[in-house]
Amino acid sequence: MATMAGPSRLIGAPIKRREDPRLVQGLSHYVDDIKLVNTLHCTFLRSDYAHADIKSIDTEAAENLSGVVKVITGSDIAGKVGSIPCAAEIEGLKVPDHPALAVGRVRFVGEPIAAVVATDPYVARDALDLIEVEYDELPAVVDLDAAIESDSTVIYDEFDDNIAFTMPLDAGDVDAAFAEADHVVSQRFVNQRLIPNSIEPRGVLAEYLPGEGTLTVWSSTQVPHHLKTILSLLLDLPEQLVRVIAPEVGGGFGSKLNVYPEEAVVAYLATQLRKPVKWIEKRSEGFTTTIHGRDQVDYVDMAVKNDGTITALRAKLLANMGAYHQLLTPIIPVLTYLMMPGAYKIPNIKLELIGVFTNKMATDAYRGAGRPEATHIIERMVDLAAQKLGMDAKEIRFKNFPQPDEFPLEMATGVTYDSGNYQMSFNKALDTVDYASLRARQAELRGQGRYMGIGIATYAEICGMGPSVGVAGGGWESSTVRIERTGKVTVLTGVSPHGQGQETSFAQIVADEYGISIDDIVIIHGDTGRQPQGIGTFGSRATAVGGAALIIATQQVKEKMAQIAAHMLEANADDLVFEDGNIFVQGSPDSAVTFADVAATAHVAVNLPPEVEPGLEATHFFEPSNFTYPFGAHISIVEVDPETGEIDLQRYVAVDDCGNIINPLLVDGQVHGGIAQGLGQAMYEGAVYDENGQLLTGSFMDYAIPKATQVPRFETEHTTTPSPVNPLGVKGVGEAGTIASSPCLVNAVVDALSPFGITDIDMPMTPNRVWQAIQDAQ
Amino acid sequence: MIASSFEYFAPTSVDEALALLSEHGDDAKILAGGHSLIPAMKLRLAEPAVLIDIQRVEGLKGVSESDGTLVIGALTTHHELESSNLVNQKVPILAQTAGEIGDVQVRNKGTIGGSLSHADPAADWPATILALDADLKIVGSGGERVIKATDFFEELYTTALEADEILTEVHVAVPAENTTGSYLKLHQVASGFALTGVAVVLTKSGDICENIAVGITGVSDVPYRASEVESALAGRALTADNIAAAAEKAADGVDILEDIHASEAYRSNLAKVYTRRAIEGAAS
Amino acid sequence: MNKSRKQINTTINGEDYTHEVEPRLLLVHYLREVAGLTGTHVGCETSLCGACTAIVDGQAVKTCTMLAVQADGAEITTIEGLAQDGELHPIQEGFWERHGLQCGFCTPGMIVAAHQLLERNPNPSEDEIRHGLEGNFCRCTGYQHIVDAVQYAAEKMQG
Amino acid sequence: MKIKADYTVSAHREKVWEHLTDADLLSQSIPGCEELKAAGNDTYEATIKVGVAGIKGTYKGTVTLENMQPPSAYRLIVEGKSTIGFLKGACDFRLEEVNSGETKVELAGELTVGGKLARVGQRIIGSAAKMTIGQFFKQINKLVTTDTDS
Repeated sequence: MATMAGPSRLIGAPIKRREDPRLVQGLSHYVDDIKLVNTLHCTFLRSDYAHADIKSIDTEAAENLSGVVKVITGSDIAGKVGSIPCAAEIEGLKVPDHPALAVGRVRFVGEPIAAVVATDPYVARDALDLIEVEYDELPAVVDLDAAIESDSTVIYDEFDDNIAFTMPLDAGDVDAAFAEADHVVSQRFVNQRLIPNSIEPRGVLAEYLPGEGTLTVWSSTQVPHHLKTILSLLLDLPEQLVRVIAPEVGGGFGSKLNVYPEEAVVAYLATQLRKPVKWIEKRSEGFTTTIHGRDQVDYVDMAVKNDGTITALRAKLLANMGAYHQLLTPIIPVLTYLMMPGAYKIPNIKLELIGVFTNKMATDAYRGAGRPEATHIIERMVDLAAQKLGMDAKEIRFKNFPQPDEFPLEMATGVTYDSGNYQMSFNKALDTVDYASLRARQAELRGQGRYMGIGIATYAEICGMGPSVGVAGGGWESSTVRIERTGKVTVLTGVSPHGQGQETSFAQIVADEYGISIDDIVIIHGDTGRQPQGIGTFGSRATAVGGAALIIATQQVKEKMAQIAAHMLEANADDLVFEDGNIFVQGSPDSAVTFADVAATAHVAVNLPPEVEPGLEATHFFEPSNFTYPFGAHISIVEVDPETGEIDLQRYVAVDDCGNIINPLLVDGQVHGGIAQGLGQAMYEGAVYDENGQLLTGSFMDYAIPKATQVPRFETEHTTTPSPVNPLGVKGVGEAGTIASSPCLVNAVVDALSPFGITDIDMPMTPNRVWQAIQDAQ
Repeated sequence: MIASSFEYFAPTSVDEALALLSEHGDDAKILAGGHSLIPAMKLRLAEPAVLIDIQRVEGLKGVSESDGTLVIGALTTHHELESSNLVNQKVPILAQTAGEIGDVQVRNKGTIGGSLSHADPAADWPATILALDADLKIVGSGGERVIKATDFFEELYTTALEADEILTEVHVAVPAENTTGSYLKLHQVASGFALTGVAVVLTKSGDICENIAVGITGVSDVPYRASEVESALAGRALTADNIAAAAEKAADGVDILEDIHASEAYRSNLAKVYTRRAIEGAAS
Repeated sequence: MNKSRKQINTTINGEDYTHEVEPRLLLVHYLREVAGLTGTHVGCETSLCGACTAIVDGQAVKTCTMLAVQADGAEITTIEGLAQDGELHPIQEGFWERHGLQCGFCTPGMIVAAHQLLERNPNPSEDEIRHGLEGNFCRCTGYQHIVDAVQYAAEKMQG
Repeated sequence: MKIKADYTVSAHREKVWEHLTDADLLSQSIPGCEELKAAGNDTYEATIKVGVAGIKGTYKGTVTLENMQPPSAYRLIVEGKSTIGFLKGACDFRLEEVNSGETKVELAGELTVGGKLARVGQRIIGSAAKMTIGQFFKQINKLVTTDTDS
């Protein structure tokens, strides 16, 4: 870089969010807050059956209801709205046709069958009750183990079985390692199905202007650019005439990293009816038909030596796809597969990953997406091994960590960890809780018949989703920096934040680079009409990939500005400093040009250096060389009431290393929220289907997401090990808390109950389940 | 999220409300705080053709004391009971119970009369109302009657209220000086309803349990008085052993609920443990 | 259907509103669709999430569990009514200062519930704050910064 | 969901059998039964308002009697659907004369529910079913004894 940045004032500072004033006043616009004149309201009739043939659909009474404009079914749109796509490319992957509205057969409870459009949402709702559907029920495939048995009902006539794909791995010499092991520990884990439940439900508003041929779709999505491309393909419209806007988006956690039938149907209806059409998801629909997360059954063996060295890992991973593939469904368990070794050097690994179709809602990316499952497996197995060896849970971890100088470190699963110092973060966590005295306290309490447990999870995860070779649909990110004539800076980014705060952190990056006030910068995102290219926000990638694209574009424009400023100052561009809104030769701040003057000069274009074009704008597509691998150590302390199974979570300490930190306030917020969601999985949440594929946890009455009283105060600390794979040295932190916290809490509860001989417990660790485990052990 | 259509009436007197109720019979539902009924209507689990909103009916709100009895209007909200000085002084278990219901917004709007009339098997009020041996004043087209709480809860979501009757008041005798109470509950973590809720009202004479009433909710289809517990402890010393032995009978002879949140065995265990702890709490 | 429509009069954030509504119209839909105040959100169908919280006659209520006709004659304050003369209310300021929000969808309801909490208990403990906000779900923050935000506001409001 | 229960009806077995298998008498006994009309082969088309308190749904469907072994056993199959979901039940009835003039009816079967009813009502479905069956036998008992008295 030719030019020098001024002193860094903002990167690393806890700048409060620029998004917040509009949000705290209720002045922002989520999809349902956007009101277009003459909007029609769409609602969906959904299957009550998990698996059934549709014999008939009678929509006549609904069509005759006053206020109803249109009722459509699957056969009405066959050939007009394409199949909902899956972006995964896995050898041998079975990809069933996924019509936006079911045709002939339904395969999960909640699958859309018909859409009603009315002038009023209340009328649209009334019309649903007037549609008569006759079904022939088929046996439902609900259990993961049973689904792959030869006597199982097969969900797709065109396939031989319910196996969507298998992916084997055999690295090193696993058989020899097991033969030579001093101990083998084995365990079956159920990583239960979760329901994301962003507090803003999904929603779509679509408007088609027939004269111009333009379709504008407002959707509560994490991936507006993908949605734009896919909608143009599904509806056979020119991509240039489709614009997708993700307005204010009220949380996603992966669930809005998708393209859903409702988006396609609503957009289609807008093109046909030539009026704006809106659909806002009801929470009950969100429970059944927004993607679910996790849902694996894992059979795992680990070979260990007497000194605690882990020599091999062997596992069969059954991953529930649900009934159809959504955008990334089969990819998610692949992340489990890749991250099986966690934070440990394990040379010999043999895996068999099996994706399985069942008559349930599709799984897909939910915060952590595949890594919580991997971390759960490895962190539980390590504790089981320690228990078997009579070794402290701390010692076995240190024994198997790679050394800091071994990075970049190629793992047996084929991934290369970018950088790490696992000892540093773990030591910091141990010091924070004063581990030795905790163990002493535990012994003392056990003497009094009290059951305190200490849970540890040290983790390494994979994020910063890129490079493109590893991310379906592309792993790059794009950013445009434009300096307006007045010297104000417009940033257009392809990432699509929905709570992460990039309007602030990205402005910090630019403000520091240009030495200008953060107030002079506007970050624009979530609009394919304004930022033509992008990938989106998921997999803790926004800053690691999108931020990297931004800093490079920022610097490209800065170089041009420096040339113009040098021309104005009759100086050498290499000697210039950007500081406090001025540009000057280092050491001569008194003879400066202002940032705004240089911007004006660039646009007036009468005093430009030779060969320099007018304007100040650059776009950069950043393609990372590798994923990033954040890591850390979480420790929790619980006490279990053995009479009732209630868990008292007394303390939670998280030490995370996400590389360099742009804004510590935002990082803490991400960590807190992540831990709460992992805690939700560990203690409260779980989708329960009955044996017929009916979802029994279909509302917040039965599906518990953590409330304010159900989470403790979290203590967060950090270590900093920059990533070498992007210019900011950042790794990503959106999912770390979720990835580490559920095994951390299960380890704590199992540790508390170890005097009963309990070695494992399934999640969620409800009071009933904990109590039952104690009963069974006695 | 969107209820079926209905006719709406907002009477201002009990007589007017009763006349509407007689006129519309089974098609009508009474709307009090609405926090049981409106959620059911939004899901279209309930589709009454007529809604009679009694919020504007005079004289059904508030708490007063008369002749050693607290008179609680049916429209008194949970929050009013939780925060009332009179209630906290005279019958603190009522305030304690109110504070365990739902959340702040629900307590601001939900009413004791609405909750009792709805008779959810896991609602909080029934346990405490049973343990306090309250009287319930009911008016109907046939006039007025008072029945015991123990006669009020008949079956799942079913009370002694006839179709043309309204619960108007809850009468709770202010307990003697040496009487204490305790309501202890394990929340179903999602809904906040009781997996088990135990209300104990205990009169002591020295260390002896002179009299005890135990009301239990969440455990069975119908909230109940744990009479086996009561008779095992009445007249005995309040020792840890005696309390524990009595509490073991908390689910005796009861048909126990089972759902995805709690098995029959677990609920039975909870009934016993929470009963023991509630008695200990009241006795201490 | 018209015969059963009811006229209702309300005062929302100090302004008078008169409309004829279907009895089944929920108060939250009245606020959002009829009065045009979209700061009050809908997050669930079961009266649990609290995104729709507004203050009706001094009480924080879930406006998804109230019919608009029940609010006839009521004085209502929504999130849009808290800031005065362009100045954020101390609770709004607290949420900003302490990073008490991420996606912001639960925030209006959360702030309104906090408003009720501080009105009743100007100096709440952390435990009391958590209990006071039990009826409001947040999926982003883990609640800790929300607690901090309310504590900030409590201190500021007490001067 | 499993259903297992027994009820004692104060009448001879033949009489109870008659009440349990006659369309007219059934329609008087099934709680909330609004219509029950024969559709041949021991199958009836039914409209039944089922539920508890205010939470009621009107179900349309069929009631079928199978494996008739008068007067001791049969199988009852119920299928119904409403706007809030569907329910299906198959239940074996066994009638046994106990004491003199009393009949014990044993029920063993399965009830499945689907749709919104399953999603939001799981907490109470078992209890509601039990209560409904209880009300049915209460009514049978009443009809049987009234019949006997007359």
